[in-house]
Amino acid sequence: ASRIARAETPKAPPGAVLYDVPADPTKEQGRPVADGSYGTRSQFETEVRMRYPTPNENTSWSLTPLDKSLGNITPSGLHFERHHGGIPTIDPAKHNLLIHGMVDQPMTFSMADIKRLPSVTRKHFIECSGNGLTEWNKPTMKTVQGTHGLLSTSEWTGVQFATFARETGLKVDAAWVLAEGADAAVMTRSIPMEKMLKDALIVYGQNGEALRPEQGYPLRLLLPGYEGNTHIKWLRRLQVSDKPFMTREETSKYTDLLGNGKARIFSLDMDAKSVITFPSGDMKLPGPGFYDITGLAWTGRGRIQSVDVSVDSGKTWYPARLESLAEPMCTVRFSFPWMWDGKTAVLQSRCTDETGYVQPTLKQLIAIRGDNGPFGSIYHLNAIQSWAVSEAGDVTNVHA
Amino acid sequence: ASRIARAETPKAPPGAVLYDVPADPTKEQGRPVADGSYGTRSQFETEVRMRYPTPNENTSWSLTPLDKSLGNITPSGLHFERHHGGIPTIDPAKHNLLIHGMVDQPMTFSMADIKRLPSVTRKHFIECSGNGLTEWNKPTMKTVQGTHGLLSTSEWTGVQFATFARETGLKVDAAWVLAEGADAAVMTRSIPMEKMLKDALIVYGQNGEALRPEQGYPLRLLLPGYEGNTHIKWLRRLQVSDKPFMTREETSKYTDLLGNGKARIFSLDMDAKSVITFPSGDMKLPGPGFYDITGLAWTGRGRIQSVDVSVDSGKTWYPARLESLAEPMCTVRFSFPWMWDGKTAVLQSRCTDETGYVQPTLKQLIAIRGDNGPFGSIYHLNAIQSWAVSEAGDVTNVHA
Amino acid sequence: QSVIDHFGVGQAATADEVAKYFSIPPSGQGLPPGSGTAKAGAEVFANSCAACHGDKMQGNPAKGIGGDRLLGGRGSLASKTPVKTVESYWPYATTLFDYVKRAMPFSAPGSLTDDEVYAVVAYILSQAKIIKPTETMDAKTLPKVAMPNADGFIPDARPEPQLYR
Amino acid sequence: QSVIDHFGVGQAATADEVAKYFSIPPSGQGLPPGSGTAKAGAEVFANSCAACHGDKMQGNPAKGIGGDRLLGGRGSLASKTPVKTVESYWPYATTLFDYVKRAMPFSAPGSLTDDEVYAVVAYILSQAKIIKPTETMDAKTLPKVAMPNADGFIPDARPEPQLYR
Ligand code: HEC
Ligand code: HEC
Ligand SMILES: [Ca+2]
Ligand SMILES: [Ca+2]
Ligand SMILES: [Ca+2]
Ligand SMILES: [Ca+2]
Ligand SMILES: [Ca+2]
Ligand SMILES: [Ca+2]
Ligand SMILES: [Co+2]
Ligand SMILES: [Co+2]
Repeated sequence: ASRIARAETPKAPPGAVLYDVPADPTKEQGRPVADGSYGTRSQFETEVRMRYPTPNENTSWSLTPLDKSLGNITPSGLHFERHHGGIPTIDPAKHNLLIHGMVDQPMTFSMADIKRLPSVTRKHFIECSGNGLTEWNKPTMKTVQGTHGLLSTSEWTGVQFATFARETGLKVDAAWVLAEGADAAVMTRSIPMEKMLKDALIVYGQNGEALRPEQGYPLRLLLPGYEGNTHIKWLRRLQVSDKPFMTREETSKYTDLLGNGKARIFSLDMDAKSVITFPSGDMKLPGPGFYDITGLAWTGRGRIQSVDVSVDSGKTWYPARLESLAEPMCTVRFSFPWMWDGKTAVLQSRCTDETGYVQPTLKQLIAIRGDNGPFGSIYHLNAIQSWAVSEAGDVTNVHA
Repeated sequence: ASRIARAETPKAPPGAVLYDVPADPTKEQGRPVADGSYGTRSQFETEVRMRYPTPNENTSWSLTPLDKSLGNITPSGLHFERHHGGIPTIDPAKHNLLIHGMVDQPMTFSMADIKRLPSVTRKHFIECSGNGLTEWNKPTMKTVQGTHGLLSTSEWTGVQFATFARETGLKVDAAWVLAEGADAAVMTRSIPMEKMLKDALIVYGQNGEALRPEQGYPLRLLLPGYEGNTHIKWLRRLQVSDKPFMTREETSKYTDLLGNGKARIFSLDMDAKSVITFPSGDMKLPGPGFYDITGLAWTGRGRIQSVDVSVDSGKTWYPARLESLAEPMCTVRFSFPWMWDGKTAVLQSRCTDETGYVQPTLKQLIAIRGDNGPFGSIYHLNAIQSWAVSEAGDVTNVHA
Repeated sequence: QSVIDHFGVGQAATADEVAKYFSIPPSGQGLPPGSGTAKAGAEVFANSCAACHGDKMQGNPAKGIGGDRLLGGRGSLASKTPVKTVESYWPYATTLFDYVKRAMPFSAPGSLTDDEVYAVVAYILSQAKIIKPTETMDAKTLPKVAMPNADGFIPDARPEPQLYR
Repeated sequence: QSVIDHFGVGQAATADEVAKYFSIPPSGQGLPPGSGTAKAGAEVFANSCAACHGDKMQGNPAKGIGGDRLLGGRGSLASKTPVKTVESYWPYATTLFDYVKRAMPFSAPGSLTDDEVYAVVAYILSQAKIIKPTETMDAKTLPKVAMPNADGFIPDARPEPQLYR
């Protein structure tokens, strides 16, 4: 066998294609315009989703690289994932949505049928209610991707549930809707009818094109502001009922066991939360000087009203700038101009939503829910995040 | 040589990866969650950019598949392209922005420098002023991708030019800025200082991640509402001046030769325009019944105020629904519920922007600019588009 | 039916179509015919479940497996390290039937017969000392099983009033 | 300089750095030293341009080429089929120098010496009968060349008042 050493072939990062880099790009022609193309990102961009090392890769999650995030929308290729039975490959020509139970007329809708109905497009975040579950006891993950990466924002396109409800009719006692996915977990969650009629969407579009396979292609439920697990992916069935079904995911999982041994059930809304994405854990500031602190704020209960930033571990707070008009159940980017003097600092952000709810400290959360996280209280950790900056400029995840 | 016939290996569409399709995805595990991934679109989604068949592929353009567009944002992989010297591959670590000319202090900014400055994120369309140039004389392209596909919308992130101007200072006579790209065309355009200080952005982000190579990676100029050619890609230099430079692109090209032999120069703003994307050319309606007519409206002069739809070739107009709050210099999706009776119809949309400007008919445009398109009047065709529907449901591009 | 047919898309679903699906609420509505006992369930469990959940249902955190622990944990819920299992935490036995039938065995979901599901459910509940080893589980008996933590769930008290400005 | 250093990022650019770049306005400011004549330019054109623009500058629409026509079209601008070329349409000769120096030859942009650019510009202008075959083009003479369509451009009259509601 040949023993000749071979130079390692350079590999393009995921989502990129490798091209030669000319010494002077003004002195030679670039790549031609291709016919029939779907573009890729630059070979110099490397951020990727990070899988949380659960034992089983088919029931696992991956986190969005929020440290590299720009603006508000998450690139579809970097949207966080949580699957309980892997990502199914579904032919949309064979996929239907069945609506039955307490309706006047049970009906089946093909994807073509669904696309003929009036659609709406809305920008919403989805956050897994387990986002940050590693952080109850002590700072655990190094980066904001690890601590907050189960959060992504997209422009979603689809049909309001109310439109379907008008087509099928609803019996007077209809109070809950079970949504079921077509994956190996045949995922099911019960959703209050009030929510379904208020703003639930049956979506087939994400950021201007079809849903990505990891987000439920060809169809998913979108429940603005509800915990991610309820946004049933690969949606195939809606069963209208008078009572919830008490599925495994809404009893064994996604309930919040308090210190007193009782567990909150149907804790569906995601509370107001914010996090500084720059500077954040594992970064290094090159030296004293100006830094534009920036991050994201969001709430499941409406619009973000305001965000404050502290650089002294919460002793003093100053208002941050909001980058855009806050949209309902959507992230908004904030920023705060900071002239770093080179001394140690602790950076924090704290948001208030339009209901007047203020993002709590971890201490406040534990005082209410008990000290049993992450064994009892796993979900809904929306506490203020602290990043310590050392004199050397190293940024680390701390509880402060 | 072997003559055994081999089944053709199925190929994934661009941007997708091929996976086996299980008979029943609920009966077997899907794909595992990968570590280090950047997702791809579904293998069942096939829309791509279409290159316009210019003789030279390095100075050419490709069009966005608007017929398949959902919502407002264009997926980055489907953003239209117009290159005059191909797509250069640029290492951001070696890329700088030089600002000089009539400034107090000429300065160079590395990409790292630029990313330290306060950034803003705004959603804007970019439209090539040649969008629709084939349509002056007779309906030419079959689809809305062909007639209107030099239009895309993204969330852009970057630094306001005003921020740089504060860093370098501006001489009192500074009135124009030349922007130069680092591609083989070393593309240059002169931009009025008024525009630069009002809302020009030096952007490095697109839809939540780095600019795509085809959109100017690592840096481009973004001039909300200005014709696409001015949004210099691969931006490397800004030269402040008291007068415009009269570059080839702003004299030989991108001027509007009127019927009288005089040409409008620095015709920079894109006028209000709208188009129905569904139903649109080359589609077939399966039969009489309900159709949700939908399309996009945009204006370079502020916000879209309203959109009207006609199904009888402009004899009667009814207001369309606007899908979202119209943002400045941004597309907005509109829709109109239509119960097709199965007879021939001509579908049109017409928008009005907040300045009171009403999208004209082609006749109105020709009455003003002359009958020399596309040889003289090439650019800025913002006329009302007509789609004829036959009794068989076939939709075609017509002048009506 | 002008309301239903307003947009004129979609098809009326037949009873046969609807019958292909299931989701079992605490009332047991929709539980299929059939039955099973812990004895039969022990065999199902050994063949189809033990590899991932452990022969004593103690769970298996091995790489590539990651099957949950199913037994134990009673009395631990108010502690700092609560152990949440079918035995200690699950409020309804119907959920166990529904979940095993839809999603287990993880490697071949939906492959068990209804009798096998009834049986393995009976086996788990009997090992958990929630039912007697001799009880038969079927559409009538399963909804009546009293789970230890049936009263352990309370409505969501959020947004917590303390956290308003 | 507290304004400039407010954010403290970016470096002062040196004159050398700035000198690497050019863009030539109608005033001719920034035109480099050097010169050229149509005679020398004829050779440059034959060697570096004719393949794409045609030996008579008539253009070459062939696949893979697509070089523009550079000559002719005078008097056509007010017709229904105007022909826009350097000769008939371009308002400034400085633009020709700037563009050829930055972007031509298309296959090797920026590869000509300044003398060669002056020369080929002189050749094109002389073939277009805009300058005499004997004239030398340099930083002084080029900005003075009177282009036939110099007065052909008018400010943008949009938004056209007729089009308001
Ligand atoms: C190949 C591995 C594997 C096999 C075989 C398997 N399981 Fe599981 N089981 C899992 C995994 C992994 C999970 C967690 C799934 C998730 O994350 O959603 C699970 C979850 C469960 C749960 C839910 C536990 C909880 O507390 O929420 C029950 C109950 C269960 N399995 C029962 C069974 C039964 C009964 C069988 C056999 C009929 C079986 N399993 C076979 C791997 C397996
Ligand atoms: C390999 C082909 C090729 C060669 C060689 C070439 N050109 Fe070109 N030329 C082109 C193409 C293609 C364009 C259009 C570029 C665009 O679309 O931006 C062009 C455009 C031009 C234009 C602008 C025409 C207009 O009306 O806007 C001029 C002037 C020009 N070339 C001059 C030259 C000269 C002088 C040379 C030689 C020194 C040269 N070209 C060599 C292909 C070529
Ligand atoms: Ca990046
Ligand atoms: Ca704890
Ligand atoms: Ca598609
Ligand atoms: Ca004409
Ligand atoms: Ca019908
Ligand atoms: Ca400095
Ligand atoms: Co919850
Ligand atoms: Co123009």
